Amino acid sequence: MEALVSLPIALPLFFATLVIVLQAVLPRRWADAGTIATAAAVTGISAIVLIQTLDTPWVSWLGGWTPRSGVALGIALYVDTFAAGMAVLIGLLATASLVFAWHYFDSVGTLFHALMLVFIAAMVGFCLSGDIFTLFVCFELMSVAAYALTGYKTETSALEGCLNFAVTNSIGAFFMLYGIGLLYGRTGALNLAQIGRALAAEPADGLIVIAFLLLTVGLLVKGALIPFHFWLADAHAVAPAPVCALFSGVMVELGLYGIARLYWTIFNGPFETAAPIQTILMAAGATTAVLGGIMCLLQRHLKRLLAFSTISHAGVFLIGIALFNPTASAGVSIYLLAHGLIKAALFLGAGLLLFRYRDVDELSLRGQGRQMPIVGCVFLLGGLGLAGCPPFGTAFGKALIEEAAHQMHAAWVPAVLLLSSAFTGGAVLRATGRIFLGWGPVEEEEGSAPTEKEGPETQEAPPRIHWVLLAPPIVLLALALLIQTMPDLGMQARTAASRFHDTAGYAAVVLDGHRASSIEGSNRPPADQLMGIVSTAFAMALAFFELFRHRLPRRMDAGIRRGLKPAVSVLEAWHSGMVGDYVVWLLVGVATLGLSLVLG
Amino acid sequence: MTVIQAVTFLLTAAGGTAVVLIRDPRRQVFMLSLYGLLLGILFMLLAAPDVALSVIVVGSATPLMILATLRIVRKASS
Amino acid sequence: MTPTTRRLVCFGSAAAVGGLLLHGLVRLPSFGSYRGPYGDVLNATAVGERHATNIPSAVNFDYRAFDTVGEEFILFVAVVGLAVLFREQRDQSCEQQQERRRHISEAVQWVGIGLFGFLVLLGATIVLHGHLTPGGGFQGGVILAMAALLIYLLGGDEVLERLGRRASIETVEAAGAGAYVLIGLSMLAAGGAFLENLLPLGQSGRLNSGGMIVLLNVATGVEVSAAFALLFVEFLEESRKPPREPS
Amino acid sequence: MSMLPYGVSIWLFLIGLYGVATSRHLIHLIVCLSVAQSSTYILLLAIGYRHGAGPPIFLRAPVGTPAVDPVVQALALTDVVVSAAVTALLLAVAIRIHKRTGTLDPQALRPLRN
Repeated sequence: MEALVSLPIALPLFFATLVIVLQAVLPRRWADAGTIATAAAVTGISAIVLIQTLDTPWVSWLGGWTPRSGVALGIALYVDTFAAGMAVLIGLLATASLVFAWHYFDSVGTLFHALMLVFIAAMVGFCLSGDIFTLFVCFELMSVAAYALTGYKTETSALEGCLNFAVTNSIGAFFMLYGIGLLYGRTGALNLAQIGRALAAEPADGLIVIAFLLLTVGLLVKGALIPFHFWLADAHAVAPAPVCALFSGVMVELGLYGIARLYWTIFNGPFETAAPIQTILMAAGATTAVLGGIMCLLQRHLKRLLAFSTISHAGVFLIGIALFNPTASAGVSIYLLAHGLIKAALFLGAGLLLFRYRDVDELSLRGQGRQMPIVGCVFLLGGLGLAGCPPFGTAFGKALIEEAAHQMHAAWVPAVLLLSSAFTGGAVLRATGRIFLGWGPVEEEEGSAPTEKEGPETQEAPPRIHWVLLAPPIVLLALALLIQTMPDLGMQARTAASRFHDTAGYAAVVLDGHRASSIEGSNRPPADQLMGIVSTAFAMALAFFELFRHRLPRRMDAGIRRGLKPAVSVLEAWHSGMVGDYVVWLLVGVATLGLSLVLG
Repeated sequence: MTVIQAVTFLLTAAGGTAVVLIRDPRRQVFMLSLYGLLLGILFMLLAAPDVALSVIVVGSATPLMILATLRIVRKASS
Repeated sequence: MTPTTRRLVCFGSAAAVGGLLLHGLVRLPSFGSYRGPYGDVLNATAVGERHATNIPSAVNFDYRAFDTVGEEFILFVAVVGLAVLFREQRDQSCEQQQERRRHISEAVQWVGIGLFGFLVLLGATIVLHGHLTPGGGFQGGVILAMAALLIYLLGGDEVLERLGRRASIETVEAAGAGAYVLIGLSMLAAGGAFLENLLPLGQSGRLNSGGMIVLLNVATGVEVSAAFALLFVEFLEESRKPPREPS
Repeated sequence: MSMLPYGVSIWLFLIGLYGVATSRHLIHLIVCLSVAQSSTYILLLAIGYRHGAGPPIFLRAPVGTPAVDPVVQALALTDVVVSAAVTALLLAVAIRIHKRTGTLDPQALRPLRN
């Protein structure tokens, strides 16, 4: 039974080769259907595995190489609730994106299908891997597939986005490999559990700190933390909308998942006192959450706007992870799930605007969306979801993180979460008001800023939007709304988080073949979601303020604008779009993080 | 460490540096294939014939692609 | 950033990063004193248990065969990505072919054919002996691709043309990658784990030993040779196309 | 002296990144990226090396002969393939960028903005 967990990885890979082998004879619709069926199968198998592993995690030794006297010979796949949950999210978003792509692209060959299938398999492999080098290989595979998908439209901006993405992420991967080398040189092991056990005996020295730094940096590049985030906005602005849904909904989050997984399997032992690491990661998270939120508000290109909202949320997730507290991790898991569903729905919504108007510029689309009320609802609900409005799952996840922060006397955390929700939710709500209701001033003076028209992703925009295009975002939003109705959600998440944090238990399950001891999650009542309502109110207020700022007395409006201008132009100049700058910022980020880790 | 190993390590470092510092891609390609060869020798000395063979075959395949690229670019510019 | 600022900031932060890397690396066992255990366990057991004498191959195609799946598909995706990037001009290129039929003297052709034969034999040998001696599917595959390139350069691209050109190379490439996964899946179907080596292992040192390792090496060889052949062809074809396109 | 291999690896890594950051030609940039990547092969193989040991191949040498670590070699092999694949993909991107814009200077490319 355990051996089946390799199927969600092997099946998409096999079908990816099949659609290429049969590309000459296979009608397009068959390729579509086969691809969607494969993605659905990944979702289904992952869901079954998720249910089966709620109580006891599964370990599957690929190649049948079970460990001998504590030495892992082969590669382990390890599935616990979080790993399987991520796999389900990947499957769901992939299925939705592929269904959407069915009618979205007019003329794609089977190349797109092959890329998507490999991308799915790589992401699932990343979640399930219990081996640090396999983690790296899946990271690279997912990245290379993502580069190709980013450049899919082969326009100048798409090519540049692809280049920036590929160069920065490759460098991140080199850092990761350096970290792997350090750990291997010290422990002679690649299996996470074995490394963790070997390191647990000794206190953290320089090597372990640097290995942690390098692995974290590699994953933070994928996780788009400031200042490693530059590639994300460029790539999201240009990649096809269904691809963006996967990038933002789950790929970026996988970087953060990887950090949490590595911390709790390897570094938790040597870092008994996690204080400096915690401070540094939380500071990085808070900076990203706030700056990302501000950048999000400054955008008028919808896909870039959504991209910065993802950056801001990545910061929030990192804060939650770095609280190193089971309740916080439970909160992050639910928040991440809900955010993935909502963000994917919003990107598909942006894709619909692009499909209809060949444009995703908020200002030039003003009022145009009146004929698309359903898409408007998608944006409205998505904005509310990002703002953390109950009963969206985001509210629940946030409440859990806040509860944990309260326990740990980190009173500033709720404030940062509030800002992130308000900024990102407010930005989407503002765009909703402007595009679908025609609110806001007609012609803004900064409207003269050069905008790059997004090229069409489709040949001829048909007048009507097929229901198949509308179904995926609606279903995703419905799921995000319904998460909270799952029975015992809070308890299950807390139990899963406790197991995720149990370093010694992980090693015993993987290396000694012990059955996991049952962990009783506390069955406390659902957390108080009042803050969700507060942040939603803030987001709405912010959206209204942005839309109706021009009704303020002229001097006040101009004063606000003048006051913000220097900061805004610094932020915009920072995102220069030049790959050399991005690499330099990456180095600066590594140096800063590293020096504060080593000296702090 | 044997003297030969030390010398090869230093030569590899110098070769890599030269690849980076030669900013004209047409001349850089030749340095790159030399660098591939140096890596191959180094890996032989590190008792890794498998890796040595790989870097040598890749070290001759990649420059071919780069040369083709340069030809495409040159034709387009002229 | 201006070029000068960039250079300065780059120097500063690179120096810091170098210091950090050194801070970690000095705490490794000193060069030349690898301590194991992973590699030592495999060195001691792989020949006995897998009848393969080239241990890195045994690692790549048996103990850690799953990593090689990832590696195969990275190459696969890169080739598909290349096809995506060059797809718009695929149709135009065919007519352009005829004009550039170079004339190559007979002597050169004979030398070329001799070299071709040598490369094919060499590549095939390296692929098939991957479990015994240095080399394997990847290294041999690249050499086979170079043989294909040689034929192409000798003006024998009619050969490639008759094969249906790219589409068929693409098919071969995908089939190689697919075969790798399929071998793994069939082990799963036979009751083992994914990529478990359930085939008869033969006698150490013989060509037909190592069980699944040989098959995986061949699948890799097929995939890699087709992938690299395709990369060469794509780049060379691209250099024959009209130079500019409207942006 | 025993630090020389690690030093060489760090040097190549940093010089490669320096080249990427300051490059004025995309093809140069891509090659620099592959130099940075080659530093990781050196690191891996240096970590698995053992003085006086032979290659981990036991066709003639009997099992039990001192040999270097085969695992890092397998990892380095994977890494070499990754490098070749990424280089090929990036070269294709560079070709397309040149066809669209007529330049290969990353600093002359129109910045991707809003």
